[in-house]
Amino acid sequence: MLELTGVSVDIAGIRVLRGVSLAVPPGGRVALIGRNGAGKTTTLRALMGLLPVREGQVTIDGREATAVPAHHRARLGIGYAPEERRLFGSFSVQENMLLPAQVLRLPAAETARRLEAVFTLLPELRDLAPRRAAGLSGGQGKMVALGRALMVGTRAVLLDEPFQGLAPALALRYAEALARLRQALPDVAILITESNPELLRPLVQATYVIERGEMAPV
Amino acid sequence: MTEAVTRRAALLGAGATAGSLLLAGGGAQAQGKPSELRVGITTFLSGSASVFGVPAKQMAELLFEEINKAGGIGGVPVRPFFVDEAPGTDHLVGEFRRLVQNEGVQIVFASISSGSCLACTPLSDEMKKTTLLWDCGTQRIFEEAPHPYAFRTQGYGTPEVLAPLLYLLKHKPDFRTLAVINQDYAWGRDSWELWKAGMDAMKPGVRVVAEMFPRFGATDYSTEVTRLLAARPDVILSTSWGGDLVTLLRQSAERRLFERSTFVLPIAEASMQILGRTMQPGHIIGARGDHWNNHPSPKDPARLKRFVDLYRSKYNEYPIYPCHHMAQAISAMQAAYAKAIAAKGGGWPNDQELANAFRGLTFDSPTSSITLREDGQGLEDQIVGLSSFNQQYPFAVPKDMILFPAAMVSTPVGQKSVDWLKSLKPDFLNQVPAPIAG
Amino acid sequence: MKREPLLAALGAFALIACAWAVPWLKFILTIALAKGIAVLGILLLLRAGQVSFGHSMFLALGAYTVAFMAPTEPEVLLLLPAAALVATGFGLVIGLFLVRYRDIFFGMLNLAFAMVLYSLLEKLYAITKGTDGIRVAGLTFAGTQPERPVQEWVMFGIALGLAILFGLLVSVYLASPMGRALAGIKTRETRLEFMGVPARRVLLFAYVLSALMGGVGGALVAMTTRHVTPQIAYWTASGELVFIAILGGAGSALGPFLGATAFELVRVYAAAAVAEAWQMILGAVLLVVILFAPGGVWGLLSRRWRA
Amino acid sequence: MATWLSENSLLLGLALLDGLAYAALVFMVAVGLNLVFGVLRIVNVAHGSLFAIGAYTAASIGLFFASRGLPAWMGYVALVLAAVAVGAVLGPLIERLLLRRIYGHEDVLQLLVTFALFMILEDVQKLVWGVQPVSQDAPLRFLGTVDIPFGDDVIPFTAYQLFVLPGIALATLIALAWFLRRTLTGRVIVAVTTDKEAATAMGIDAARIMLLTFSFGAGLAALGGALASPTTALVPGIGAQTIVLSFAVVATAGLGQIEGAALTALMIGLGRSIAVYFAPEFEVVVPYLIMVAVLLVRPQGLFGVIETRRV
Repeated sequence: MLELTGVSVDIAGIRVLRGVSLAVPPGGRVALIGRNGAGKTTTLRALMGLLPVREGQVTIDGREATAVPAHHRARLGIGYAPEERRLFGSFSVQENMLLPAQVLRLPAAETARRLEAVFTLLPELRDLAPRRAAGLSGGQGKMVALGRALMVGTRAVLLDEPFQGLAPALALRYAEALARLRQALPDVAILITESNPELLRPLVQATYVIERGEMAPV
Repeated sequence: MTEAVTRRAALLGAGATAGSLLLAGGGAQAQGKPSELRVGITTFLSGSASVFGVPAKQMAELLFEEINKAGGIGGVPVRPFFVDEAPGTDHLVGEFRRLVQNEGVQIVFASISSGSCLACTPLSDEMKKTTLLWDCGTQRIFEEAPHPYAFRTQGYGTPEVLAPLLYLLKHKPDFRTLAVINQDYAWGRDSWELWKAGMDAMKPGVRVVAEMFPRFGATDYSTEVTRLLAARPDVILSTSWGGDLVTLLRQSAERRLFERSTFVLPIAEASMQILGRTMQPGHIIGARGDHWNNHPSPKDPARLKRFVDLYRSKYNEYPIYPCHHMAQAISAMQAAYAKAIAAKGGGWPNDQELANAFRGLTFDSPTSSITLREDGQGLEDQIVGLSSFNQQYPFAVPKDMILFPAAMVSTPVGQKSVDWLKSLKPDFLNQVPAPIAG
Repeated sequence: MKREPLLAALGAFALIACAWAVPWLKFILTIALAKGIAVLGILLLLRAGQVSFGHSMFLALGAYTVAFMAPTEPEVLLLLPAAALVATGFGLVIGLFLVRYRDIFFGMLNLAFAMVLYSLLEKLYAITKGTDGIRVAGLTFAGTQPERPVQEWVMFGIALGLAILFGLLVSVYLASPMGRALAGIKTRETRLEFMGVPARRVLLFAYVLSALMGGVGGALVAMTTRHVTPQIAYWTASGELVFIAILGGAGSALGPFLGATAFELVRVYAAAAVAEAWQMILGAVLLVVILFAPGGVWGLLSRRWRA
Repeated sequence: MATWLSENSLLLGLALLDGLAYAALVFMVAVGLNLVFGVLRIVNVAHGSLFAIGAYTAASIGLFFASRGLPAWMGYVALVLAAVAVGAVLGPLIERLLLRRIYGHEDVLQLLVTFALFMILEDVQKLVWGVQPVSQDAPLRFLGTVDIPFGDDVIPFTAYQLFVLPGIALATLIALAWFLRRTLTGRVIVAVTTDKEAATAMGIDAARIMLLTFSFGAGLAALGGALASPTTALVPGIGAQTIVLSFAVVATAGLGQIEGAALTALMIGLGRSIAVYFAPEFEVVVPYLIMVAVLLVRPQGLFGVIETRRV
């Protein structure tokens, strides 16, 4: 489904990823483990097309996608929940979730179906729907960000450190949501990053480790 | 000389442009007739004062072209070097040095802005380079210190303010209240100080209902106009010019301020073409001199017409007063070189001899003739009148004009303008000549 | 960069040679050195990722200090420290307020203060003589009042000496822990705070130092041009200082002087070549530098060495 | 204080009317700058040049219409045409050729690119329109004046300044607020303003939105200039003065805040006109004093949101 082959990325003239390769099969659950600053976020951003790839290539659904503009990723069914929740603060939760569907100009019926599916999966979002995104707590925000990513991510979602900064109880709820996701939408591939490998072990089928911008043995 | 050139070139190893600029001044110090007469001219080429600077530059180019066609000055072709005053004084004094030390100019025409003149005149003293103050009006120049190499080839603030004041006192002797709205810089402040000194001396007891000094280059006067409308002064004085004056007068016309108060506008002439019919008739207008297009009795009518046509044929506009001031400086330069060359029996004058030729010089202007006093100040007559419209011009020109002889309205040599104005008595008005027909 | 001192020495020698060979350039170069000193301050703040878009206010403070004091105290050796002191004082007061702000707010607040100063210099006609400005006359150098050519050399020499002094000072400062903490403000200020480095104090120190150098630069400009107008505080003047910083390159303490010299020369030659469109030429030069040589003149030079 | 107020209440009333008109002009210029900053994160120094070019273009078109003997109301068409022309031609040109190359670069480089552009446009403007003051008054004349009672006197105000300027500013404010809240394009702009990368991940073509917003902002600057053109004489250098004022408004308002820009413009407009009546020496300082005072109390600006600082 998603594949990086020998990808190198520079930020401000400094090489931060060196020949990174990883693959997420369709419907697969894959973890990317690494310390702070190892290059996890950069890898996801490269996958999303948010950073220019200097060397190597990005493949999506078997097609070369290195040069495909970032905003086309959504059209290809890839959702992204960045590390900090990064919601649109002046919008309500529901507006946050609907925006990608509106941008993609999905038919109303399809939008409603997806929204309902997300609400089923993450029931607490139904109650939060009318609230302003700026007023949410950190944990609520992460849930909304996940929901928003799922509105787009019919093929895959990239979750950047979703457990970072979550209180243990919330982290548990988030993990449960991910488990439900696995059953409800078995076709959606998930790539998830984390600094603590233990947390993700029960949730994923494959694990990659990144250190100082390079892939390391697991 | 050649050695020096190689040394410089080798040292700098600069590119072709830089090289030529650096070396350009080489021949300036040579004795005898130079291959060209280089004239440095500082003027506004950008910023809001370029409304004066650019027409003056255009006029200079036309006149130099004519002079060169006729064989130059003393057989030497004239070449101007223009410098922009707008970037500020630190830049300008550097440019003055460059003009003298590098371009090797033999004479400098300095400045529209009084600030620029105040900065350049001391340089002319130091570098012993004849400098013609071709347009700036501050009375401070020759009243605060002598400047042996500086000459002003036109009038200055005192006559330019006193003449309209006298005209007002004649035309509307019973006014009781006055408001002033001037640009906030030296000319705006100085001209008000001069006016107030003269007015209080000759007509004590006038109440000043508003003193406003909006920012130089202000783009909106609606608040000030409202205040003037509310204050209803008998007379509104404004020595503003350029875009500021145009904006002020347009907003005043639109809101019928002209119907409530009599305007006195000593520098109106340059804005009349732009205002066209927006200018209202019956207000007092001046020209910083006597150079009106409808001058009733120019010394040589054919010359004035030639002058106006020269500019109009190229730019489709009437020349405004900075064009005249530029022409006066050029005319003075021609006359002084002729005088100096004659004095030297055909030889080319050095800096000192050139400066000597200017003292006491009389030269022709397009409308009249001007004499430089012993302190370097030029005596230029002033014509003030009431705005009016006639068949000939699509813009306001004066009627009921009074020609004030320069000597009458200029501060005597050795006195300070403000002190002199304070010493005037109401009977000074008796000296004002009768209006001229036309 | 071991070659920096060597290049500085070469540069100083080249300037002296230039000033000797082409007398009128001496004036331009003195101004360039003065502005270079002020731009050193911009450089410090740029290290912290902050753009002061109102730095000309410190030049103006220095210049006006000279203009106001010269009639009673014409001694250059006293005027210079006085100007530095005034600018430093204002820098400290304004800085205490400004270091709480970052990025655009920092830049715009600097601009606001500079514009307040500019407006006051222009408005308070009775004190400042408004836009006409004040003439600085009759300066003495260690009690003597030399002839104009000598005086020009003395000013040039003072400017060059101070430029070297401040250049060294800034080099040393940037290499110190305090100076390196500046870069921390730019990239990861929160981490700086975690490490127990008070970011505001680091920035304040840099700001006050930059104000001091601005004041000295302004005083030198005033003593060289000998006429001070409010224009020196206008926002376009501040823009020029930032322009010079980038033109020279922010990579070295030499950058500001390379930039200032290049800037003044381009301006003079552009004005001589096309008096009406010199702004356009300067603008075009600036665009070319940013788009094709973002490291400035210094970047070009140091890249040549590495190659 | 109370006696002062009662003595001067009539004058204060006049100051209010003047201040409103001035505030309207200030708002029109600043709001475009604010919008552009919100989306592009670039402080566009050349915004003032766009204001000036809009004003000159409006005057040129207006004078052309007048010379063809077209009716006076066509002067208003000239204003709109000028804004649309500048927005549609110069906006995309500048964004595509210059700004696009420097997105993501250091702030200072972005600032300087627009500064360079400002320097170039200042001279271009001069080459195209010359240096003599340019003015058109058809829009002003068309509506005439309205007499406002003042004690037992009346003060004539132009209907243009009394109604048209504040009216257009208010309409712009409402239309912009509606556009940004209720239309998809508007909401997409808000999304890009808030977080460009997150918006891109949602499928938003940020590059297109930036082009659109910049052109729109350029159009607003030009409209501001066009609206000012009937009341003022256009001379070289008006852009430089406009831009510093707009900067003050934007920083005071809070970045990207439309309502903040309106409120700030109002404070500046009223503050300035009151100063003209009662303390003319401080007229020019007023906007900056307001800015410093506001930022002292609210460091993020009136309506600004504190941005989370990334570690």
